Formats: sequence, C-alpha cells, structure tokens
Amino acid sequence: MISRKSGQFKRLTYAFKVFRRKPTSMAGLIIVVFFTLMALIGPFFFPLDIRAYPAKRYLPPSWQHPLGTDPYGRDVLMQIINGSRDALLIAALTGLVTIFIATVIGVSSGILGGLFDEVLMRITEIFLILPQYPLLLLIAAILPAGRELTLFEVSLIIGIVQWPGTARAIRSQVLAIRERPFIEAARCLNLGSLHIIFREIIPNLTPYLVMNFFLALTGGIYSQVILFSLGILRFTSINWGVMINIAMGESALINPKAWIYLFSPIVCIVLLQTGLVLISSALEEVFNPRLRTEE
Amino acid sequence: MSPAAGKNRDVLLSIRGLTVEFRVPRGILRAVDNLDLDVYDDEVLGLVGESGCGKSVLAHTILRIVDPNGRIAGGKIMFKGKDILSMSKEELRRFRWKEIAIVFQGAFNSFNPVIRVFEHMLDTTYAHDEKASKEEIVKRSKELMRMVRLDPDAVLERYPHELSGGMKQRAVAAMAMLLDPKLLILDEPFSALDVLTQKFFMKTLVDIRRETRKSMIFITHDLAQVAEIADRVAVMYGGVIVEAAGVEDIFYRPRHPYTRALLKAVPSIVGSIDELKPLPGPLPDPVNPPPGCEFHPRCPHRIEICSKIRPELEQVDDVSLVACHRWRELN
Amino acid sequence: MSEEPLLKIVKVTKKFVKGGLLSPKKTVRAVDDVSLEIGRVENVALVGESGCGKSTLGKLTLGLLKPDSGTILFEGKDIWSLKKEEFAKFRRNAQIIHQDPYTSLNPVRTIFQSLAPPLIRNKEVPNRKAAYERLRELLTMVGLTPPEDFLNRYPARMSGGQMQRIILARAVSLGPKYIVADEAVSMLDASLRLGAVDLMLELQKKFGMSYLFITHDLGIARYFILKGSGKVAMMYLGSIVEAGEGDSVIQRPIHPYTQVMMTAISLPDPKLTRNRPIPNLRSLEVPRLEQVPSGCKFHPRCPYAEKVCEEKVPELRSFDSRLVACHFAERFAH
Amino acid sequence: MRWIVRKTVLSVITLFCAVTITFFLYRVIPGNPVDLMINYYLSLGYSYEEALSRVLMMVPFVPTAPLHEQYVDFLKGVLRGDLGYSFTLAQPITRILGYAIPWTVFSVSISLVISFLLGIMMGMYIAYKRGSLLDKIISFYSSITTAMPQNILGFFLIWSLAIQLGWFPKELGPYGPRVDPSKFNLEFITSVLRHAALPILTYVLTSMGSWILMMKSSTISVLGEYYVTAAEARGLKDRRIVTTYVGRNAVLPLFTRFAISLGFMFGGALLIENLFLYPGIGRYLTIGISMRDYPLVTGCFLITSVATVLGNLLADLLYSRLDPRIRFE
Repeated sequence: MISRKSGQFKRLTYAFKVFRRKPTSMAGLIIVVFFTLMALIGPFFFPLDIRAYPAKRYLPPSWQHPLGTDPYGRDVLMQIINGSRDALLIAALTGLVTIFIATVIGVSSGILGGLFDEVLMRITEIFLILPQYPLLLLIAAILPAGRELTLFEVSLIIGIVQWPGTARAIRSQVLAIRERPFIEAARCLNLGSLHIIFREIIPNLTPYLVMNFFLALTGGIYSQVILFSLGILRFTSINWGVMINIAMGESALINPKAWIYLFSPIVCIVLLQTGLVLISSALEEVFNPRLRTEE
Repeated sequence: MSPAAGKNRDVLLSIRGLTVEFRVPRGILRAVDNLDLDVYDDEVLGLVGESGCGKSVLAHTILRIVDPNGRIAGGKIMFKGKDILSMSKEELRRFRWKEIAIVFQGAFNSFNPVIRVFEHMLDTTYAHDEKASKEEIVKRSKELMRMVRLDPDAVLERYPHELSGGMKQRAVAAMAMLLDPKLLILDEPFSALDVLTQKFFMKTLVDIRRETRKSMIFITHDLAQVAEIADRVAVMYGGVIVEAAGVEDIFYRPRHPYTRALLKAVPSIVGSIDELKPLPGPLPDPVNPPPGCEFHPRCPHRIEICSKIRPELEQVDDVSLVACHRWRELN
Repeated sequence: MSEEPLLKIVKVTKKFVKGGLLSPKKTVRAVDDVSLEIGRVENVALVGESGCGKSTLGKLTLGLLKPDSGTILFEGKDIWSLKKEEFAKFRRNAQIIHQDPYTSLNPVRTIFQSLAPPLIRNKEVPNRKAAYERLRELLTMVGLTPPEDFLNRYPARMSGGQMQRIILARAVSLGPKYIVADEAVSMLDASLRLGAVDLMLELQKKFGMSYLFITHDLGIARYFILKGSGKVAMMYLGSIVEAGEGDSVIQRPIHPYTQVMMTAISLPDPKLTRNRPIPNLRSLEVPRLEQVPSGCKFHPRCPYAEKVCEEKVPELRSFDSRLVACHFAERFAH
Repeated sequence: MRWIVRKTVLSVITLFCAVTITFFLYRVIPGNPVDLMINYYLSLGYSYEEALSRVLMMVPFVPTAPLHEQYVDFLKGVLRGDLGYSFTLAQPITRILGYAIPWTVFSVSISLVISFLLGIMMGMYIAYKRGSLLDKIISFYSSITTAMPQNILGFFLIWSLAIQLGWFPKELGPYGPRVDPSKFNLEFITSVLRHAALPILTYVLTSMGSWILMMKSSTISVLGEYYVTAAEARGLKDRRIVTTYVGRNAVLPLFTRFAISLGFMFGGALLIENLFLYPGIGRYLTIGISMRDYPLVTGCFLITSVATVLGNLLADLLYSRLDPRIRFE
C-alpha cells in the first residue's frame, strides 16, 4: 500500500539514469569513486613510511617504485595513496562543516526573519566582503600558536572562511520556499512549526544542499592546497599539498629528475577536482530539470 | 457593426497547413497542427482559445518568432503574395514591424530596462530607415503617445521602470504603430490592465482601427473582449481552428460543439446562470493528442467517425468555416 | 433570532512596511479599516482588482497575518486572544485554497504524504491506515477515481484541474467551518472553471462551511453567489466600497466605482456590449497603494466627486438594504 | 542617495570588523602573536623589559596596557597608517606595502582586465551558441578551472613554456637578475614585461572561467527576457540587439563582481605570486606567515581588507550609475 520510500528510490534511480546518459557525468562519478577507494583501502596495501633513504634519492619509475622516489628516497606512489586519505578527509569534513554552518544560519535566518535575519545577514555580508584567502591564511597562521593542527581543525578553519556564500544562497532558497502557498496551507492545517521546517521546507532544500556540499568539497580541496603547498601549516604527515610544497622547496621545476614527483600530486588534484565538478554539474541537472539539455 | 466581414475583401494574410512543433522532455508537442487561417484587409480578427491551444504560438510564428526548442515543421504564411517562412534573414528583419507589428502578452516587459522609452522609438525607426530625421521621430512618437492617451513628455524621456504596468502596455501599443504596419497582432494586450483601463484601451483600439483601416489579430482567452472588439472570430482548440465566422454568428449561431460549450461555460454579469454548464473532461494533452477530432473526448455529440478522422475546415458560407463532421445535422 | 455570525471583521487595518534599517521606508495600507460579517453556511464573494488588498483580507481572517488594528472574531472570540489549544482548534476550522494549484502542494511529497499528516496530527483518524481509508473517501468525493491512483502520485504528475481537486479535498479534510478561496479557480481554464465552482458548492452542502470567495472576475463571482447563496462585496484600494445580498451589487450598483466597473466590463454578447456607454472617468491611472488619495479613495477618478470627497472618508453605511461607502449614495440609488 | 549612505555605512562597519578581527587574532586569543614574540625574545636571553621594548617597536600599542587601551591604540595606529614594524625585514610595514602594492596592482590589474574582457566576450558567445560543441568545451574548461588552485596551471606553464620551450625567462621574480631596478630604463621595462607575461597568462587562464560562466548564465537569462524578443520583432539589427539589448543588460551584474575583484586584487594572486616569486602583497603575506612576522601579516591583511571594502563600495556606486532602475530608487 503506502510506501514512504518509493519516492526516494525513484529519485535515486532517476539520478542514476541521468548520470548514465551523459558520459562526462559518469566519468566524474568514476573518478570520485576511484579516489575514495584509494583513500579507504589504498593505505592497507601501501603503508605509510616516512623514513628517509638517502641512497634512493630521485629514482626513476620502476616496478618497485612505479612513480619513482622523492628527494628523501621515499616512494612517490605510496605518498600519493596515503596523501589521498588526508585530502579527501579534509575535503569531506570541510564540506560538512560548511553545509552545517550555512544551513543553520541560512535556514534560521530565512525562517525566523525580522531583526534576527537582518543581523545575521549583515554579519554574513561582512564575512563575504572580507578577502577570503588572506583571511584563511591569517587564521591558519595565528590559531595554531606553534603546534600542529588536527585535520578537523584545518577543516573547521576552511569551513569558517567559506560558509557565508552558501548561507546566503540557502537563505534565499528558504525564503522562496517559505512563500510558497503549500507552507501557508500547512499552517492552516495546524501542522506545527517543526513539521513545517523539517517535513515541508528542508526536504525541498535537500537537493540544493547536496549540490552545495559538492561545491564545498571542491572549495575544501582548493583551500587545503593553498595552505599546504605554501607551507602555511605545520605538518608531519604526507598529503598532496605537502608534496607540492616539498617539491617546490627542492626546485623541482628545474630538476628533470623531480618532475614526476611534482606532477603526481598535481595530476591527482586536477583529476579529483574535475570529478567533483562533473558530479556537481550533473546533480544540478538532476535537480533542476530546466537545465537539462535536450538530446 | 461590422460589415459582412471578409466578404468581397482582399486577403491580407493567408496561412496554410502551418505546423509548429516543440521539443519537450516528454516528446514532441505539436502546438499548431496543420492550421489554415485567412486575415482580410481592414478587419479585426478575434482569435480565442483556452490556454495551451496554440494561439500565442500562432501569433509568434506569423513573425517567425519561435523559441529555440521550437520548429516550424511545415506550411506557408503568405502576406501580400510573399511567403514569410521563406524570406531571407535580412528580408525578414525589414519586414518585421514595418508590415506586421505585434504586442506581446507580456507587453509591459517589452522595454529594455537600461534605455529610455524614446530610445526604443529611435532604435525601431532607424532599423528600418537609416536616414530618418530625429525631429520626425519625435513628432511621430508624441502623436502616437497622445493617441493611446499618454502624456508624451511624461513618458518618452522616462526609463521603463518609472512607468506603471498600464502605461507601459499602452506605450508598447503606440510603438506598434510607429511604422504604420498593415497588420497589428495583439496577444492578450490587456493582461496587466485593470478593468477600467481595459475599456478605454479597447475603445482606443477601435478608434485607431477606424482611422487607419489597419487589420488586427486580437488574441485572447476572454470571449467578452472578442465580443466587444472583433469583426470576425476564429476559435482555436488543440492547435487548430475549429470554427471561424462573423462575430454575431459565433455568439448567436455557433456551429461547432466546442464553441457552443465554451459559450455556456463562461459566466457573465448579465443573463441567467441556469443555462451555464461546465465542460466535462480535461483539455487535450498536446503531446499525446486524441486521434480524430481533438474535441471528441469531451463532445456530447460525438459519433464513431469523430474518433477516427480529423474533420476538415469546411466552408459554410462566404465567411464562415467550421471543422466538424456533424455541423450540418446539429444546426 | 440574532445569531452570532461565524466570522466578524471589525475595523481591521493591515499595513505593510517595505524597507528596513537603512533603506527608505514605504508604508502600504493593504487593508484599511474594513468591517465585514460572514454567517454560518453563508458565502461572501469578495471582488476587486489585483492589488486591492482582497487576498490580504483573506489571510487576516485565517490568522495567517496579524492585523495592526481592529479585531477578527471567529464564533464570537477574538482569534488573537485565543489560548493555544483554542487557536489550534480555530486553525482546523479555517482553511485556505490558493490560486495556483501547482505551488499549493509540496512537490517532494506524494498526495498521501501531504494529506495524511493533518488528519493524524489533528486526531481526525487514529493511524496511517485509517488516514488512507479517509483519504480514499475524500478523493472519491471530489471526483478523483479510482483514488488509489492518485494517493501515491507526486503533484508533478497531475493536471492543474486534478491538483485543484486534491486541494479542495485537503481543505475539507478537517471538516472546517470556514474556507477562504483565494482566486481559487482563476488559474483554471475557462472550460474547467465552472466545474470547480460547482464542486466547491457541492462540498458546502455536505460539510456546511462558509466560503470567502475572493476573485477579480465578476462573472464567476456572480455565478458563485447565485448558484450558492450569500453576498457580493466590492473592494477598492484596501476598502470595501459596496456590499449586498445576492447579485444586487452587480445588477444595481450604487457606488460610482461599482457602477463604472459594471459598465466597463465587456459582455460575451456583441450587440449588448457594443451598445453600452463608455464610463466617464476623470483619470485613467490607478493610484499607487503607497500613496492612496485622501478622503474617498476613488475621488481622483470619480466623475461625480465633490469637495467633501477629497476631505472626508465616506463610511460604509447601510442604505437601501445595501452597504455603501459613498457620501452621495442617495443620489445614485435608483 | 540614502542607498549610497547605507552602503557607505555598511562599508565602514565592515572595515571596523576587519580591524577588530585582526586585533582579536593578533592580541586577544591565547598564545597570540604578541605574547609569542615576547616569549621568543625571552628565549633568546633578553630580559623581560628588553623583550617588551623590542615588541613595542613593532606594534602600535603597549602590550602591557589594559586590553581596551591596546585596542584603541591599534585603531588609532591603523587610522594614522602606522601598522607596526617588521622585524624580519627591518622596515616599517607601510614601507613594505608601498613597495609591494605597485607590483601586485601592475600584474593583477592587467590580468583582471584581460580575463574580464575575454570572459564576457566568450561567455556571451557561448550563450548564443549554447548546446554546441564549442559551448560544451568552453563551459567544461571554465567550470574545471574555477575549482583548480592557480599554481597548478602555473606549474604546467612554467614547465612547458619556460623550461621546455624557453619562450619565457626561466628565472622567477619580477625582473631579470642582471637588471638594475633603480634605473627606470627600457631594459628594465622589457625585463619586467617579459617576467610578468607568465604570471599574467596563468592568472588570465585560471580566472577567465568564472567570468565566462557568469556571463553565460547572465546572457542566457537576458536572452529569455521579453524585451529581446520584442526587439527582434521590431526588426532591429542583430548588432544593435547584441550590444544594447543583450550585452548591456547581461554585463550589468558582472560589473559589480569586477569592482569587487579590483578590491580583492590587493590581496594579490596569492598562489601565483608565490609560485613566480613575484614581490606583491600575496607574496609578503606568505613570507610574513612563514617567518611568523605578525606585524607584516596583519599589515597585508588590513590593506587587502580596505581595498576589498572600497572595491565593494565602488561596485555598488558603479552599479547605481549603470542601472537606471537603481538610480531612481
């Protein structure tokens, strides 16, 4: 008889159909799944080893070291695989932090309205005007006070810097949904504020949140590359940004031996970002059928 | 009252077998389906139909304005012996507004928000006559503004957003007459006006028509407006003309079952309500239209043939046409 | 017997303020000192041009908006001084039907998901299963058969006419005493409109509620009132200018605005409509709501305006079994 | 007019917030830079008084005074243009900024103008040709580059164009090593231009994408407006429609973004300046951070904030000049 799930299921199958119809969207999905698997199970096969092996400095690719070695004689592939874990973890946490802050602020601002909304939006506007990346650097440089930041703290900082745009977008969505007649009807039907917020408004917002989550993921990767490749953050472990930073410190650009070491993390970043962008534009198409190009 | 509309008159615009299709997510939507229609010199043709019947698409297609997802799939639109559909791009550009002008349904949005109203007049004139003198354009614009009862000084130098919806709508109508076209297409021109302004605008149109002897196609879903202004009426349903006749024939002696049903379904502020009766069933789905006569699923007089063969538009008398298998027996 | 009316609107005013902390403020009096009564199982057709405040008045009577001054009494009690449970009860008793069926249903919920929670939450039915049965009955009642076909559908997969029926079913599902139909049939096609009105009146016979039928279309208002029962009220720039039983306001208008409206409106009859006089108005422009004229709001356009009309706001007074807000009502009565 | 006042007030508040955030990070949070600097000198064996007097030279307030007095002094310092003293570079912050700003403004403003102009032209073009292969390629390129850290493309360009092909100077920095920067002669100018080419190219290629996407969506929405169809129906020439009817309306919302970017520009292109060792604000900001030279960091951050806020204000004023709908409100 009445299936609560059937709708969600239909949407999922529909989303998959859209993905399958467009090769680019499918490619995005495959890339992201590939990197996720690499981050999840890769390190079990290539355990992290950060000891230096001076004798193995800058070895060319071989069966033993498919991507060669770095200036300290460490295997590059091992670093890429272990680095993907940090990169994706920070990106995912950043995405969650961003969406969480943005949703709380955007939804409460949009629903409560009035002075509360006015104040929240002015604060958001001020954050939007402040230069984003210098602010990121400033916070990242001053907060740790000489110690190493945890991955979660890094994500938190990035999230704090990048939430305002998303919050404003979510607020305007909430305002638009709130004005729709079905909300007014729900009030007349005595459905209560909680039902209206969580059952009527939020479900209409979900596609939008998912889309913004993927955008926040790319933002998370962008920002961590800035932080790590410029050497702003202290670090002991290995990740892609750190690899770029070390490579640049070793003048990898003018050292032909070091090219593979430099370009390995770069290629990974390019691929992962491409995958994420492709997925978010595919999602946009799923949720906004008006954008669907006729085939 | 209208003279025997269409009788012994020259045909100004002649549409034959026109088909316009749109690609929509569900498939192909045939908005105008093998449609025939004539517009005579010096007449107001009222084109009525409910939403989605294709009347706006038809109006746009006459000037070859079709959405990117739409396509003119066939037919001819002859204007003074020339097929509009086979004009070159430049020919078409020169033809537009000079011979046929159109006032869109969203007329109040027809102004570019960043330039003044007068600049629209300049742009339009220069597009057709590079050597036009500015004084002439000023004079003509002022004259037209007065014609639609607008104060020229208060309108021409303003930006569009400074005018009210009703003022914009009238200014657009004035602009439509800028190049003195032979045919004026008015697509729901009153949608933004209140009843009182509507009445005046309608009278203005009638006056203009009487003075300039222009032809007009007046498109609306409101039968009352048609009764007020049209000489001849064409009723559209499901992408085709189902009946066309002089205005009094349509209102007092409707032939097509749809016309009759529609007249009975529209309440007025006069007359008895006892004869009013809702039409059964929904409007036809333009993506999957019913076979045969588009109206047959809702028609009280349908017989077997109605669901199989689409009725042709038949000549009833000099001016009247009807597309129904049973029009003879039903009268 | 002088029965207490179901709904009594007493001198209600609602202002909207545009702009905020730092931007210029504009005040719009959407509803200006309006009084109106609606009896039990009685209808009022509220007619006016778009932007005259008729929708706002409708929302005020539902407690969706709070008036700036004046009171709204439902069954004799001021709805804004009700206790929480009483207000909840009022909410159940007063429902709304919107103009656009497409935005009146939550697009991400099925019909069942949209219509069942109100029944369960308001304890009309004990559980989901009972809700399902009740909704089957309701959908059959509004002519959507078989109802199972519709309950699991999403709104996007229905036509406008079908959705409007669902919305009617939802509005009556809690057994309300009062329904505001805010341009409820305006978006429907001409051929479907009468059917929807007939259905509304049929439901009124079954459930016995009152309608506030808001529309800009005089023809449909007249049909509603003649086919059902009740009165017609004309609204202009936030005020009611004339009200009367049946279609008397439409047939024999007294207020100059109403008179002008009735002559200006086109009739679906070529001979009749072309022989009517052109109303004689002083100005074509509708005043902006931000700066409504002083005194009688119609005076800048009224052909009969005199000095007093500019200065004094005419009261809505009883006259010739009618309510009229004009200083010179006597002069225009036939 | 009230609208302009409103915007100005908001700008002042934002600036005030920027300064306060800076002060907060600088002085209030536990383990803040000033305490760190004092501890640093103490660890070098200086006495507390000596350490304090050294720090006193660097910051425009007295670290031992009550916090609110420090705050007021800091504000005053900012207003006077006294942003403190850099101990690593042994110079007042303002002098460093005075040296860095021209490099940033020079390289980034050229890049910005080029990428904006190219962006709006290409964006408009693909909006007209939407659905075509070219549109797909350019849109894809654009959405990818907006997600790509700028130095990543920079690496490829240096590696391919400078190192492999030798079209551009291999050595990084604003000019060649043998050029004497004190002489403003032809040699200096050509060297500067040659060295600026790659950073500018990198900036253009990476930032053009967002202009393209913005202009594309803006143009598409304008193309859907009635006034464009109406202009076509009036038989206007394509060129007139493209420029006055579509172009002007589509580019309007982008002007605000452009002006904001002008402000952001003072932050320098962080990654590009660091990659090319270009001595702009972004480079000094990074140097300051890696050397834990906090007066320098705050100085760079503040100047960027001021510029961004002014850029925003400029954007709003510009918009009100260009769009008659705002002007009359």
